Amino acid sequence: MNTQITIAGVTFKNPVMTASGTFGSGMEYAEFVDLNRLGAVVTKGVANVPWPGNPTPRVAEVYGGMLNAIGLQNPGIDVFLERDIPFLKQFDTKIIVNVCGRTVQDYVDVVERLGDEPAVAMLEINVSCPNVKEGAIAFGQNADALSGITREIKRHARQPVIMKLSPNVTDIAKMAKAAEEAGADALSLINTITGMKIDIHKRKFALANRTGGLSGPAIKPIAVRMVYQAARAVKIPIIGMGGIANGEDAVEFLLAGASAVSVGAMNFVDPCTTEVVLDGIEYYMRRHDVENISDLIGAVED
Amino acid sequence: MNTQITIAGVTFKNPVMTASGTFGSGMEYAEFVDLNRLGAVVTKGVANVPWPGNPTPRVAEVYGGMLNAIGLQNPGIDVFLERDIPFLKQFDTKIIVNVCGRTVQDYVDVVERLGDEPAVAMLEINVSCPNVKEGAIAFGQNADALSGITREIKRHARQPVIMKLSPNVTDIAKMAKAAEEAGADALSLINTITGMKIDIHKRKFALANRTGGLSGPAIKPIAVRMVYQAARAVKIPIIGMGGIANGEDAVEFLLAGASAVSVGAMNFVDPCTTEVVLDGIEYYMRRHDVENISDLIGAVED
Amino acid sequence: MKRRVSAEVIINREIAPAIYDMWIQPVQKLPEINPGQFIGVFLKDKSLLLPRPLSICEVNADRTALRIVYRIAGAGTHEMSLRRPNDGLGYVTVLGPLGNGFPLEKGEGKRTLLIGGGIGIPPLLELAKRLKAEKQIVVGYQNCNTAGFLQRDLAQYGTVHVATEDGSVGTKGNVLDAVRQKRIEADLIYACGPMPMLRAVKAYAQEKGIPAYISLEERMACGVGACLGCVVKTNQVHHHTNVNNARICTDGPVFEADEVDI
Amino acid sequence: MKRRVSAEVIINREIAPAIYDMWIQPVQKLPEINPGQFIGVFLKDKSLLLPRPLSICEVNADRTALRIVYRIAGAGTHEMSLRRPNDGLGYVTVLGPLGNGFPLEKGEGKRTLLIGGGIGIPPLLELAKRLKAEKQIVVGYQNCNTAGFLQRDLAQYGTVHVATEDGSVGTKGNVLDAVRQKRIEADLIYACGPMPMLRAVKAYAQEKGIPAYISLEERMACGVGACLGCVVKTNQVHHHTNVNNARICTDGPVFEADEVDI
Repeated sequence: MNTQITIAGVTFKNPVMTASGTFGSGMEYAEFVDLNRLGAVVTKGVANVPWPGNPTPRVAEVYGGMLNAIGLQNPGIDVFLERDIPFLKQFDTKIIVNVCGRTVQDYVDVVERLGDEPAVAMLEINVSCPNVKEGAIAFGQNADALSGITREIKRHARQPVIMKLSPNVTDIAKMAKAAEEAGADALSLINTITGMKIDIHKRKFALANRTGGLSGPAIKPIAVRMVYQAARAVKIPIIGMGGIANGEDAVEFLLAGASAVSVGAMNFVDPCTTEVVLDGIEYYMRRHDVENISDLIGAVED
Repeated sequence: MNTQITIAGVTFKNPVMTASGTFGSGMEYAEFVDLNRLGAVVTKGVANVPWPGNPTPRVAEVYGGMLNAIGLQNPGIDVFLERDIPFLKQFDTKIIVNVCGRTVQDYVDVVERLGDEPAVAMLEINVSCPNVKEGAIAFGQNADALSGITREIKRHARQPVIMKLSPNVTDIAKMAKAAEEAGADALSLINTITGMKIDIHKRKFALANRTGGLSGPAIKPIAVRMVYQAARAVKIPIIGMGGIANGEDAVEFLLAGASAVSVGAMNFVDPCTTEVVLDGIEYYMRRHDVENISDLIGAVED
Repeated sequence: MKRRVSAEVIINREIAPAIYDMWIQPVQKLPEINPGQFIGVFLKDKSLLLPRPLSICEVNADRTALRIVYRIAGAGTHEMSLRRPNDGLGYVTVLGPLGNGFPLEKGEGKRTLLIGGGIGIPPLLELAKRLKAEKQIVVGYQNCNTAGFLQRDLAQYGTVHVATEDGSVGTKGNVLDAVRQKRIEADLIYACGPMPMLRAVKAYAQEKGIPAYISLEERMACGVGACLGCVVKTNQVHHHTNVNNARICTDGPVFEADEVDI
Repeated sequence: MKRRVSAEVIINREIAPAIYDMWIQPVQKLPEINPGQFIGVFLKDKSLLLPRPLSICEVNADRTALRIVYRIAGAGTHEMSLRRPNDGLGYVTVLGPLGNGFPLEKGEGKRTLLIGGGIGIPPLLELAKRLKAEKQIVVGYQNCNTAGFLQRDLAQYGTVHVATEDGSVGTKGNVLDAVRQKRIEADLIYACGPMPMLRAVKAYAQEKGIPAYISLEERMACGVGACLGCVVKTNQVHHHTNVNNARICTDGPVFEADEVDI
């Protein structure tokens, strides 16, 4: 049974990854999960300087999922390179670094710093965080802006570039094509969907930021649909995510056209979810006699 | 305690309505719910001629909700006027007719036929059904198209017009403004969000239509956010919907800026949900000493 | 007003691999029930909101309890299989009876043939119990693992013939192979089972020039005829829908085979 | 590897209006637990996915069972309150112990003051049990309805003083009114309770020039320090986050009052 997949020339032992922002840099989950079993660890977004993030409350529970408005709190690229990368290097897994910024130059600065770090296999560019005012999602909701920042980043990146797309758009296929044409090596989707919760007894917003990003099983059908539409629109590989809780969910994304999958909010529900997902994929492959996992990618039919 | 609300000059005894397509024309639910208690019955979408709808399977269950791709099956305006309107007239509730079509002329034909029926209090124009090829959502995902069809319908409508908006857009506020500027008397949102489910064992789409509209509690945070954004962008009243299951959910939509609420998919989970919602709103008003329900509309604070 | 009711689980046991036999006692006495009607069963699992449509297998004499025989087909029926009498999970919420059921009067005094395939067998029990007619009952099973469930129950009300795909029990083949092999003659057929079986039954009835009443299945949402989720193509424009579609949940689940395009 | 574990519910009873006392027995022996640590409790209700962070009230001698005293604050804790030993709902899934807890060594041999407000009282019990020091324990309640829960338990380990907002029991007013009225002198404070109380405790400790260790609450998601959902502003750049933020779930929930900006 072969669970290997290759994205933009990078080979992963299996398609199970972690969704940026839900797994830190792996440290917190290393006591629950054998990181060596994961296809890749996708880190929490890192910026050129430390970001304090949003005021609290930053998270709220909703039906079948959660809202978050962390605001990309991160220690900045210096500490990240000194502490997080050496930690992750100890494990036999691929490292994908999620990059965030407010201006194109912010992104480029981080991308260039990471270019000197051979342990970093790929870069994931976060142009879809709904919780920060400038930058981020502004680039992710307009095809021209997306293609502009993608070109600029590709001009400076030494590693293959994954553009992480926002689901808060009218036409995900159009955004996917824009990123592909601008040179993106791969796409990841979906980021969270902008949502809101109100405490009806206090008559206040549940989040200090008013709105937050919705994640969890509640959004899975939207994510599967968008992965399917994006996969039919572009030739570059797609990393699918959105409410994945087990192997069956992961296989659904693969069948829809994803080459790999990321586990996000469900890490908070069971810290062992990434391994549960991997075990479930392998069980499915055995049960259905699937020799190569690549045979599942985009294999859904009418 | 006053639960009356007024939308575009039409007064409703309370803000509880039924989401189009989830309540037929009330006949099927009349044995479960006292229709006289409802603020309004919003009918299943009706076209100028009968529509057979999509092939089956048309529905699929997903986490905290469901997908549907009925395809606006309806008996056509003739049968609707002969059978459904006379049935609804027996009850002391307002009648809002949902109108669908493939071309602008289709919509206009139905709108004109309904103009001769004084029992119809308002028209709701469905420009956001994700499950029919032509028309419908095409008008709902482009601001110019939305404003065009809104103007044309307003030119022929004798009753106040509610434009039902699609959540499958980048900027709901922009769409809301487009409809308002084109003369819409009110807005209703959200319609369903396009989603997909795949049967991983058969490797087939769960719906014959491949994609379907996601509804149920899973989408509530997205709906509340869009109602909030739309309410801040326009002055016309908004009818909010999306996963409402009880009075607390309804109050959340009112606080976000909705003047009324519709119960949709949850009618399928408990056929008495509309009355449960009304009872819950009244309980909340008693508990929090709310004299006029209008005091709740848009009353959320930081 | 009708509403969902809570029902206590009296019995819930596995009678064949993944096939469960459940008796439930609703908090209020049941209305008149026609064989072939179904109930919607709601689950505690809040990720699974829609009712599970399950055909009524049997009703006790004083209409205080009913029996459903179901197969574990997914997370919902799996949850049902875990219910135990007298514990925190010892009750279910149900809606019904729903749908129309088999037309008993059509078969009264005639030579009737009741055909059931797999998990389509259960509704035949209440039908056989209530039908005043000569009854030949043919039931089909996949193989010896499932073969036999409800067979003894049915034998109280008519002559039972068995067919299994693997020939391990009764006639080798499907239910119609058994009908032909046993040379069963009938004036009318009632059937419930998988779609391929129902298509074969429809063809057989046409060949014999006799009426067949078949119970159909489809993905359902509301179960009361409002959502138009579960429709079947009809040969005539249907009086309610005004198109060539009938609602399986309310216009059915039982249809005369000639009415529907399956 | 650590993981979530299933725990059997041994006792779950209401000890004051909407306040429950639950003893659970995890399938495996508990690791060393520090007073002030908490566990994440997962629910069966699939609409409520995140763990409920609940402070550990007490651990039995052989570390096979632990006690949590919680208030019904929403649907999740309501579900917990329905758990009954020996039925289908008789167990919970938990993760923990989580967080750091109160620094026992700081208070050893000193005159310590333990302050608890409302549902912040429970973690003081294990603290009082394990702390080798002179202990004055001040607990505050809303009114006579809730007044007294855990009071007798605490009395085994120190002198307990009570304050109630309505004066129905003990000192009329808040916990600090009681401290002042009783002229309690201390070298160090441990406190857990609502934010206004903790702010007052911090101010009081500064006024007296003594250290205070306070246990904070915030909306949490992961509970293990990964999501950065539950942070508190810190006066210094925090070593881990590299910004003026500390994670309550892992860097806390107990902080020295002077470290945090509350």
